Amino acid sequence: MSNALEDLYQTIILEQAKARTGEGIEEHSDGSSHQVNPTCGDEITVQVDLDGDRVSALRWEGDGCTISMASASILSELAVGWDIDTARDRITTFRTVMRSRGAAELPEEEFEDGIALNGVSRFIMRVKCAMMSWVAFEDALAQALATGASHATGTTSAGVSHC
Amino acid sequence: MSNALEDLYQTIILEQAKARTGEGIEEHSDGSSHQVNPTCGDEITVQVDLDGDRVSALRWEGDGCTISMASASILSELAVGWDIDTARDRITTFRTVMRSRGAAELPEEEFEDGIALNGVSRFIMRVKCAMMSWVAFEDALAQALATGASHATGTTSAGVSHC
Amino acid sequence: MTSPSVSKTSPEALTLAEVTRIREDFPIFGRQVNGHPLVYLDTAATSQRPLAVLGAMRSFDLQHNGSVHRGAHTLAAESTELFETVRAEVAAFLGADADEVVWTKNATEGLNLIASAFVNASAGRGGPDADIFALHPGDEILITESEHHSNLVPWQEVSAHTGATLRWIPLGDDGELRLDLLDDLLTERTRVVAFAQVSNVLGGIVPVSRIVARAREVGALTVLDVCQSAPHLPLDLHTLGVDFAALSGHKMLGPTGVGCAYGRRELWKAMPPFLTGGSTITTVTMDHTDFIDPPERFEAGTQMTEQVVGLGAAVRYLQQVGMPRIAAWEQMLGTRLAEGVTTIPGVRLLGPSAGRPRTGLVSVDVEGVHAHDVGQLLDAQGIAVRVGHHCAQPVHHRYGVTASTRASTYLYNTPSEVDAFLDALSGVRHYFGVGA
Amino acid sequence: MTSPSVSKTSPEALTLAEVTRIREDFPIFGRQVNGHPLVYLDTAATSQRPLAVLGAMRSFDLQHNGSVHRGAHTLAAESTELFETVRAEVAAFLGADADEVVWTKNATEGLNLIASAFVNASAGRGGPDADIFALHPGDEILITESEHHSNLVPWQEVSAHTGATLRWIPLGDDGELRLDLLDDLLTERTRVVAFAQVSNVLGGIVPVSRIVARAREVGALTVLDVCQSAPHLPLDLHTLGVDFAALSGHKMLGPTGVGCAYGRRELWKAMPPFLTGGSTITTVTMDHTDFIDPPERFEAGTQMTEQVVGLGAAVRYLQQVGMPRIAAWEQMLGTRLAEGVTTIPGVRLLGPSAGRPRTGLVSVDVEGVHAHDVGQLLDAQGIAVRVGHHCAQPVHHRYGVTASTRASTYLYNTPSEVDAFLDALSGVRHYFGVGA
Ligand SMILES: Cc1ncc(COP(=O)(O)O)c(C=O)c1O
Ligand SMILES: Cc1ncc(COP(=O)(O)O)c(C=O)c1O
Ligand code: FES
Ligand code: FES
Repeated sequence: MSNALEDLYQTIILEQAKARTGEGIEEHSDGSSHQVNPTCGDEITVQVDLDGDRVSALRWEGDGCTISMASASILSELAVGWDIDTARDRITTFRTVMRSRGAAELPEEEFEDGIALNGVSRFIMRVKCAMMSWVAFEDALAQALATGASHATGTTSAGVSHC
Repeated sequence: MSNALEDLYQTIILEQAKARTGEGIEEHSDGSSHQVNPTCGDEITVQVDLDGDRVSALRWEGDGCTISMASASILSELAVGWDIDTARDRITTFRTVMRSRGAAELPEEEFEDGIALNGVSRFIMRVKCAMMSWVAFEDALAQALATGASHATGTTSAGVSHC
Repeated sequence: MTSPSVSKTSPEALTLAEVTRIREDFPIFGRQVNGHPLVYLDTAATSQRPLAVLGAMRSFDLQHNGSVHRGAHTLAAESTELFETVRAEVAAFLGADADEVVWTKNATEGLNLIASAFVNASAGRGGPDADIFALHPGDEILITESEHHSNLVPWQEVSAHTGATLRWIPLGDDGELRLDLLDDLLTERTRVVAFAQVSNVLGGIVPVSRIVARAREVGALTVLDVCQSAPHLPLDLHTLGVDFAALSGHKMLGPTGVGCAYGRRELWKAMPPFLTGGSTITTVTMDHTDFIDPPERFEAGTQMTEQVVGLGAAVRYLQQVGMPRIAAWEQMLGTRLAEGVTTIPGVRLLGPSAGRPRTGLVSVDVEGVHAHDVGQLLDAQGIAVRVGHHCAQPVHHRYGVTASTRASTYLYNTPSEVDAFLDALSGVRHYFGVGA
Repeated sequence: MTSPSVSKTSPEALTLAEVTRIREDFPIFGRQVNGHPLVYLDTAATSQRPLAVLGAMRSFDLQHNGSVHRGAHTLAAESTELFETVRAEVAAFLGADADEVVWTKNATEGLNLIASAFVNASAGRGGPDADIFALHPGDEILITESEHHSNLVPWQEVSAHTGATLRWIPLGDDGELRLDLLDDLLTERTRVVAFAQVSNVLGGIVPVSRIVARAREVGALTVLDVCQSAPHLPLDLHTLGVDFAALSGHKMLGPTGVGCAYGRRELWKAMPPFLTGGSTITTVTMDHTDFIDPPERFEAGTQMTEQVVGLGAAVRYLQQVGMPRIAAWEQMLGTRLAEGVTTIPGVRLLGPSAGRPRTGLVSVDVEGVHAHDVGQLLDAQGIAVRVGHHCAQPVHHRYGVTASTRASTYLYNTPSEVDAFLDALSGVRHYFGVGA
């Protein structure tokens, strides 16, 4: 088994995929987004609540591969407490690194356990897996800001252009 | 200039293309067919009159390349006097030889000047030129037989499958 | 590893020695993937191509390339001749006539072409000749629950455009179509029946003639998706008696970018044009177009000439090896796969159980491990399988999964490659810390 | 032979030495035709391909071939990466963004794809988003009298399906579009304007921005056929500001079987699906499909992967040589052709007179000799030109002929090849015993 595979499936990833922190959605949320990964058919719904301009809660529900579940779980741990600007900033960084084909890394001070996802960027077919929850988060945030508090649920696809 | 070209453009062909024997259609005919050669857009209309089961007249009008005009002209010279069976037989022979890619030749006793068209079969893109009037003749005959005496004018294309 | 019963091949099957020699025609099999020799078990997605196919395309490009059915110079004539010769060869391979074969870019385009006849005729295009394709509310289109999206979504579109109802033959728990329901589903209201001879997820072989016989009784047109059968089984479309069929060249040793649709001559003739433009016409004025006879009527624009040439070489290669021998070899591999996966704990075979008619294709669900993770682990060992929904979400939904792991073979695969797959599969749940 | 004025090239043009070196990349030019060295003047039908293009396709096949956007194994990942990289390269070549480029099998499919939006939206497909494409009786579609059938017949079909009226900008006696009539023809009723930047018969270069500016004034969508311009002139679609465009790879050093359609991002998003099936979807159940975002929404089934790879190599080749230098070289050849044919008795130049903007393409009518006979005589001397209606019957009809003889150049043609053509053309009427 090659090293690259161990880069992908680090112990933290396997653990987070099992832990599924933040799993379980509710009827109401400030913003909610449903994303589909068209290559595999996996889906996720991410809900956010805001307290002023701060993320006060992030919940999700969905199914997918180890990478997607770990990524959603890690996101849940990170996002609560971020203000809108920080959230946007982190999403951009995450996207840039995931798309970098191994050229960039997530900064540890900002992403903590998330740096275990660094290996994903070298697996082009798995980038969407890691991105799916983050795209849903981005969209849910946008909805929360657009509608104030509502139950809007957008369905868009985590297509190439989104990731 | 290669020999093959002289095989194609024999003196008889050049002369017949100028002579255009049988050119000029009339308002009435027993059978009439309009054919288009889709590769070049050239068109021909062939009219036949029958006297019992014998071709009593063949007229045509159209424009096209040297080969197509020569072929129509030669056909006009040959066809008058043929009975239906002979006509069908000659059409079949003509088609077989034209499609033969140089492997077969028209019998001189049956085709007279027509043997000048033998060279065409080696020029796959010109086979339709030689065939166009013969396909129209075949179709006009069929119409004459189907409708008795009428003015029916069928329009079909001298496509690959017809030639 | 878990040891499947020793595989028996019928006397007509290829021998291992022959397969070993065949493999030399495919240089890609010399490649290493992640430090392991490539084990290619993804032919159902796309096959590899032998040197004969690459060579035919290259020598076409280096010596003959000209525009087909356009102009009269020597290169154009040579290209046209090659192009039409291959049409006849592919037709013969399928048990059809040359003028019944229409070139398409892939099977999906072929199925859309066929479906378009119903949309266009229902909108009044094509005149009275095309009435046979006109659908109305109350009419029914019958497909199956195991169709590839390419033989499903186009029919949803036909239904949306025409008001005809889409119905389908469901799948049973045994991984086979519920043909016991055929007489209830295929009725006087049914105008078209579209189905695959071999499902690209389940691998089972559908009894085509049973469905065709019933369709004939009620006067419904039949459309057969032969994407997963034509490359692997001897096929004779005239004998099967279907009205239409479609396939892709890239699944049968040919290049990407070429496929074909088969139709009965009279049906093509009655069909309104599909894509229009260059080559589809006889006479064009600014406000009117006369369309040419099939097959050209449906071949709009400059065709995939060099890919057609490649497909010709592919078909000649397959015929030289012999389709019955390929089918027998793959049946052996398919049985070995089906039996093998059945013995692995936590692995569920989707589709007919081992022993039922199948090609060399199995899909499995690994309990507790997502198919993409399975595929990743296999890839790390050089084993290329397909993971995902394989463009057939309803089949997966039917069996309660989103995605599966599929191994699919061809004439170039060996029993030891099958064993390498089975071996790696046995280790998956352990790697991800699932199960015993 | 009649001697055309000595051709001048602008300083930026290729040099003969460079062209001589470029020719070495095209082994087919070493071929003899009927005992003469091949003089290939039929690029407007299809271009020849350099070794770099053949090599790129071959090494893809030998090393990487896997299914794009399907599955996750190494070959599939490598193929997907290559495929999407080329999309970005071709987009950059055209002055567009990657997600604005949709792969098609040829330009004809691209133009049909664009036209289909109007048919489908008018039939209510695509919902309110697609309203921008819905046409009604009273609406007008504007094309030109010089269009290739592929940019004419699809619009006749749109008109037949929707009841919108098809109008066209006529050609003048001078071989150019009557743009003086533009304001009368392009009105508030006009919803789409579709036209070619360069006619494949006349060779003149149409002032795109003038038409686009007028279309914008009235809110009409613009569709630009760049088949004969993108291969020969520097092009920037964003700067031109057109809404849609289409081209074929085989006319620009690429393989057959691949082309692309360009569209502004928002327009692709609003467009209902075209061919449907595998790859065009996100979620499919038996009775409903959600379609994926563009460009994939319009790329049904397994794509022409290896041809896309080949087109990428073609575009890189063109960019290394430099489009402005190619354009300048071809302008020189075009002028030499136009001036040359003008001096031959009994030969009439179709299209703009020498000196007006044109690419390296001329079509002529030889008085008293049918174009196919002209072509045959030239072919006997190894000279490959296109004869016939070049899929543009209305243009020929406009100038009172059924067929014409066309010589068209590319970066690999030399002035002496042009002269060989002019020489042979001078002998045609004599051979057929016509004229003095
Ligand atoms: C101006 C123009 N438009 C459209 C086409 C159609 O291209 P294709 O036949 O590759 O689809 C061509 C070439 O034949 C052309 O020259
Ligand atoms: C059964 C079946 N039908 C249709 C298709 C579609 O083929 P393509 O993607 O080549 O158009 C496939 C393969 O993907 C298939 O397996
Ligand atoms: S495979 Fe579906 S999200 Fe990873
Ligand atoms: S070229 Fe038109 S008939 Fe010969």
